Amino acid sequence: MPTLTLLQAVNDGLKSVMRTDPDVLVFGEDVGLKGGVFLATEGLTNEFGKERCFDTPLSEDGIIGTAIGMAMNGLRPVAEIQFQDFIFPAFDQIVSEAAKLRYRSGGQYTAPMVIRTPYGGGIRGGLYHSQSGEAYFAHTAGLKVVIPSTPHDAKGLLIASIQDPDPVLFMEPKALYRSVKGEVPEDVYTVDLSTLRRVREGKDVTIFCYGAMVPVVEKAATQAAAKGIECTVVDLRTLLPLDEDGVLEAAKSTGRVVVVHEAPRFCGYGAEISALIAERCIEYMEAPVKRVTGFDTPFPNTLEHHYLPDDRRVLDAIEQTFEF
Amino acid sequence: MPTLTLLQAVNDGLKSVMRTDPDVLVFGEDVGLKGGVFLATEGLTNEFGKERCFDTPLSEDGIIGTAIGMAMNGLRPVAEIQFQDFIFPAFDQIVSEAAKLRYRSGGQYTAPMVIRTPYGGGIRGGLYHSQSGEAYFAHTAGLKVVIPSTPHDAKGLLIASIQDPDPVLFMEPKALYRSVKGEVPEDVYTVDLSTLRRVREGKDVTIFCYGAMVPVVEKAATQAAAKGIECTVVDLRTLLPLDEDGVLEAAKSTGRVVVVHEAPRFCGYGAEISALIAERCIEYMEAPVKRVTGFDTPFPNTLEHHYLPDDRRVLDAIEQTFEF
Amino acid sequence: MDTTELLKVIEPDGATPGFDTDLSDAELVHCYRTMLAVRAFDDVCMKLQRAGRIGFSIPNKGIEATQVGAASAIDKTDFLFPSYRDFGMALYHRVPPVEMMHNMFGNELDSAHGRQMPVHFSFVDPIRLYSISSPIGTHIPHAVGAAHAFRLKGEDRVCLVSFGDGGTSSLGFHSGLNFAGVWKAPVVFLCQNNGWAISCPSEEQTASEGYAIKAKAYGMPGIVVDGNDLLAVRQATSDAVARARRGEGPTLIEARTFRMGGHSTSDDPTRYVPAELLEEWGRKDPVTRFQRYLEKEGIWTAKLEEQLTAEVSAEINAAAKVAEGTGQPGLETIFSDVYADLPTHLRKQGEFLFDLTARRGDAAAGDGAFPL
Amino acid sequence: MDTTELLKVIEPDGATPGFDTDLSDAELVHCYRTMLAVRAFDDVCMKLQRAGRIGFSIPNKGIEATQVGAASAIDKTDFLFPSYRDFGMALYHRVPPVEMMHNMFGNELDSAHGRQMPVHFSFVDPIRLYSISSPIGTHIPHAVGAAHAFRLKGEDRVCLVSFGDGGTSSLGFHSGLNFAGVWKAPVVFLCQNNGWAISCPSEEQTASEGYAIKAKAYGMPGIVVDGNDLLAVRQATSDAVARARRGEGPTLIEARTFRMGGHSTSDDPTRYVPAELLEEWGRKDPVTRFQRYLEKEGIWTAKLEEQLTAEVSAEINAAAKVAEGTGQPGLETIFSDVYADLPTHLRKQGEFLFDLTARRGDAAAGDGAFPL
Ligand SMILES: Cc1ncc(C[n+]2csc(CCOP(=O)(O)OP(=O)(O)O)c2C)c(N)n1
Ligand SMILES: Cc1ncc(C[n+]2csc(CCOP(=O)(O)OP(=O)(O)O)c2C)c(N)n1
Ligand SMILES: [Mg+2]
Ligand SMILES: [Mg+2]
Repeated sequence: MPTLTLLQAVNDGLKSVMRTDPDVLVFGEDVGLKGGVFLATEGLTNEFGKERCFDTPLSEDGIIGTAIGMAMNGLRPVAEIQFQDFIFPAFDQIVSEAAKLRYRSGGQYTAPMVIRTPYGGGIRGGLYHSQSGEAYFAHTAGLKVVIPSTPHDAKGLLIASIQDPDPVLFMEPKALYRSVKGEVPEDVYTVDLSTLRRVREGKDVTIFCYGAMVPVVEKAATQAAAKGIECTVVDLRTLLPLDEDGVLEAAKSTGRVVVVHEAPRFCGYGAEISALIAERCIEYMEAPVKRVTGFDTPFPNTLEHHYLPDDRRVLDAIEQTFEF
Repeated sequence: MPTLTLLQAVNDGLKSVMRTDPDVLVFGEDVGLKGGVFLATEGLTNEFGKERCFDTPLSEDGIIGTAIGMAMNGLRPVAEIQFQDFIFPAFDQIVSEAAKLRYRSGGQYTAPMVIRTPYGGGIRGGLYHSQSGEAYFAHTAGLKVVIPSTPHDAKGLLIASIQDPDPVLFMEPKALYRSVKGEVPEDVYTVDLSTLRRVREGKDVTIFCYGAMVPVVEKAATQAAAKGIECTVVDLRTLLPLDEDGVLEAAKSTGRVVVVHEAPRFCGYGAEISALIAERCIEYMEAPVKRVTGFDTPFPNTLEHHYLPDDRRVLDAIEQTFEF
Repeated sequence: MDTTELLKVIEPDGATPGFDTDLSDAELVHCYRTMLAVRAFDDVCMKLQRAGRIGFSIPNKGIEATQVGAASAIDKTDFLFPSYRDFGMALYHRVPPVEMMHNMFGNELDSAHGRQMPVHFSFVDPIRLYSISSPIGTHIPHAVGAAHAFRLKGEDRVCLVSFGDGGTSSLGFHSGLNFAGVWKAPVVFLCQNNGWAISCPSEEQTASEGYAIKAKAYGMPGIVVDGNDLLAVRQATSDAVARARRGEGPTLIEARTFRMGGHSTSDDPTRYVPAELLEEWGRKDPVTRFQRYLEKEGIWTAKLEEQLTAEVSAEINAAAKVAEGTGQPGLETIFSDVYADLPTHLRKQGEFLFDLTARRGDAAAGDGAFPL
Repeated sequence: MDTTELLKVIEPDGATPGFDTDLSDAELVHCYRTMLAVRAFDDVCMKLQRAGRIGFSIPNKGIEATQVGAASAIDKTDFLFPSYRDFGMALYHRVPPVEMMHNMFGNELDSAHGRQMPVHFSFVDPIRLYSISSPIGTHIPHAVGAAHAFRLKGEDRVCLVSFGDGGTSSLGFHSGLNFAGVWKAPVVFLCQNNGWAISCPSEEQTASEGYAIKAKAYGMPGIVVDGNDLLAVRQATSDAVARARRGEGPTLIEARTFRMGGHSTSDDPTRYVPAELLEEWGRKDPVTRFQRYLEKEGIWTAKLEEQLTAEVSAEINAAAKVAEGTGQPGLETIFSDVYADLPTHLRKQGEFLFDLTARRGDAAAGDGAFPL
């Protein structure tokens, strides 16, 4: 099995599925000859031609709007939004249209499509090349929201998303594009949506995280272990629909919970995890449910390393939760 | 003091402040001669002329985008979005621009403006004339989010919002426009943003709510009282920045909490209230923190009375929380 | 053909000098009958709304020729993306009025299970008529994507997408037309310029000289046509459809017409529509104009009129009766169709609601077991 | 004036037959010096980026005449809304290069406190140069709103807003130009058609015949000008500014030019830019063209060149040195300017971070007390 970076796994996932399904096509800004600004779509136009991988005018509204039209006519569009920060011009198309089409037409029209987009900090991108907008989308019924954190999951979840009958927002942690490597099967395979990945088992504290925060949490958990605190680490990987039972089970198993994400805290995705616990298994909790998150500010540039949760911040929270 | 409906209070708030501050102007679709589809801006064009209250082309992006430009040049624009459901074409302008302008320019440019918009169900409006999108905006640092539930607050909070140095999303519960009445002072007055309103005091269960859910919760609290359960009812009225200390205090005072809103539950605003409690005062909780909300679906039409939380659903939650 | 001159075929007196239609007499009668049906459907809905039996409707009066003329230019295998003010498009393609009425009542036979407001139709049969959305203009790029898919899949089909003068200010208009131009997508854009976007007149909507000229921004032809002249609208649309089928790309058609009623049943147009304008356009009534044409052609007779009027009125009244007598959607329709499969959290929410209504003794709860 | 013919003033050899400039010799030299400064600023930033001393820059080579020509047509009391590729607009209006360098390094003297990426300037003095945003096109309606505010407040000021060919596909372009047309706002739209939106060539951006023609969709004049001809750009912009001041409304100017470098320091244009095109446009270099003109006018001398080059190079190198030597923003800048006043939850988050960094012994923490 080849060892690939997360970025290569995405590229490989696209190629594998395009080879087997002629209805899959990829488009967005600069995805063609240039291969995307991160090179996630490198080689696609060469291999599959301009009809199956092509550039579009500079309009996210147009990219998503036309993808919906293609999706309802038998194609399987994979639309790229160059940075998640630039998805907002398409917010109406995603939230009002793609997410609600099946419902409002009683299933007569549907939008099986994938929106791929790199998200998150770590590249000194400042306000508009660093954001993590998952909470905006996870509040939207009709949409699925998927975030991988390993090369294996990136390919398997991406293919599952493309084959899914509903619209999927597939957010790629750009900080991990080249920094994580792993074995990735060569063939077409899927990782089921709405399943958790238990990254590490431990009896003391449960940590929920996803995307670029997973390696940060793993590092903190290792440090905690050295101090005698054993953590269960859960990679949520599908944020909507969430495997709620899996979350509750993991929370109950330790009675102590930390939730980690890099997006701002207030009304962030972590709030839902905390709320689920407060609603469905508060009687198991032996400590406050802590959140380690980005601050409730826009994303800064020079000081991004202070803004982003790091292993130290996570470790602090683990210790406080353990000692409570 | 005259007795006004909430709708009249909004209209009166606009007129009062326009009379005293020549920089305040109102625009949006159909706000001029027609007076707005709900008549919130009735009479403004007549009294203040077409330069201070005018219709715009059909583009929410344009309405908010130009409002930002006016706001940074000494005007105090009050932009109307006809239904909150139609705010999404302007999502980019609100989230990327209005909310982040002060930050990204180090305070050199600011956008003191108000976006007024009717929200919520209860008028048989189906998917696109019923939504409650507060969670999308409350996750956005730099923005303020205000929702009144009484005529007095509607006028006072609206004027405070217009005078505020930062952009404010002012969501008006359309279900209450004509159904609630109350005394409203004639002059210009303000109700401070980021303050709660304690609607009712009780030692047993604390209920957090806002907007159109306030009268529903009040009704349920009255029924609960008849059954011997005394509720504290808190109208949050400013969702962002929230008076967190006030929330925690009210939660601690009873140790039992129910959160109510009509928006979908998953990643809804209620999750943040639950999360705050789970993080900051879980040790005071004697019962799970329950949420009574809309379902995680688009908003239906014929069956909206089943979708919307009513006093019965709230009462159920109060009883379960009390009896836990 | 690319003109800012108004395309017109039928003279006020019904004459069509130098024009020969490709429609058979039966087809011409179907067009006329459809316009009468629109008017009847409109009237019935207005009355139902005034009586509080449905919640809402959208008047179509004055626009019938645009709707029917344009719809007549596309085939059943094509794809229609109408606006909410397009009763005639569905009726022309023989969507049974009762299906439309099910939507007006939001009952259990409504194809959208009563989830949408009235006039938000969705059909796949007898023609693909796209699920109507309230947000203005969002369907325009959908039509472009669908048309592009036809091309990529080698299917000989086109899309006709209709929107209002106000719709041209929307984001979907800009991105849709721009993408269509670049892709040379087989799509026809029909801008129904009916003078108003609710209360906003055209001169406050845009400073451009009409709407057809906006085509220039996207490298496609823009055509202006008399929207109250069924044959002219049909001609312009047929030409554009033919162009699209030939692979030559999209066309923007502006049909100039006038909304003779309020924006909707919630609107009071006397607040903003000048009475003179209403009078002026009243004299240009599209149904009368086409009737005069049919008369000149020897097709129209008083007897035909009587027969058609009786037919459509009976059909539509019957449709309303059936729809009104049909039950409400089941509670499970709140939760179905959010996704293809029901996720756990929605199953739980559904079970909760079934339980609650059962405890309340609410009839709508069914037999107490959540069926999804 | 409304033309799709290319406005040109300076011939390749520097001649300007039949044209008389209103600029004094000193002003002409200032224009030339600004172009040299842009080039020097560009070069220094490229080197700093390659050396890993700044994170990012945007090459301006090839576009200097458009930037400077347009900027020269507005007054200090007006309001500039540039794109990220507009170094020349700031430099022309005498923004000190060191202020720009503070932004390139994101240091504590950066007007945005190091919150933005490099090239996202914001100034209020010596000219209002609007805070640059990364999302494309969003600033266009801001400029329109600002211009409308000038009119409503009776101020004799105009806005100049600049964006790329790709920017014309954005939502802000559509809504901004449409509102400006209806309001007759005193604003000038400058589309810098430099051939590319990152790797997307113009023919895949839109099917329209160039960009100026898009003005027709909004009822305003559209002008095409040779973007490598400083005097032509200045002329077109001056005319448009004069029109705006007279209350006659907005103008769209398309300046045809060419991006002679990559999109940014992260881009490798050899993947997609044909070498022939680069060569062709290299021969049309805007700085050389203006230099020939100045020479013909008897203003340019080799000595002047030497002096100006030395001046700008010294100034910009010194600026870089000062900026690099300036400290990082304080931790409190993460939390300030989110709102006018610091809300409680942000105060708590700030205190948390100060406490954390203090415990870590991180120098950036200051004296340990959160100062806001
Ligand atoms: C994005 C959006 N904004 C506002 C509305 C409210 N609204 C409904 S119809 C309408 C006017 C539409 O005018 P036009 O496009 O001319 O169509 P017409 O009703 O005249 O057929 C408006 C503003 C909406 N539905 N969607
Ligand atoms: C809304 C949005 N989408 C995508 C991007 C990424 N992006 C940055 S610059 C650019 C191309 C802009 O091209 P153009 O407008 O021609 O300006 P130029 O860079 O050529 O000056 C793109 C796609 C963005 N910044 N904003
Ligand atoms: Mg209209
Ligand atoms: Mg460009």
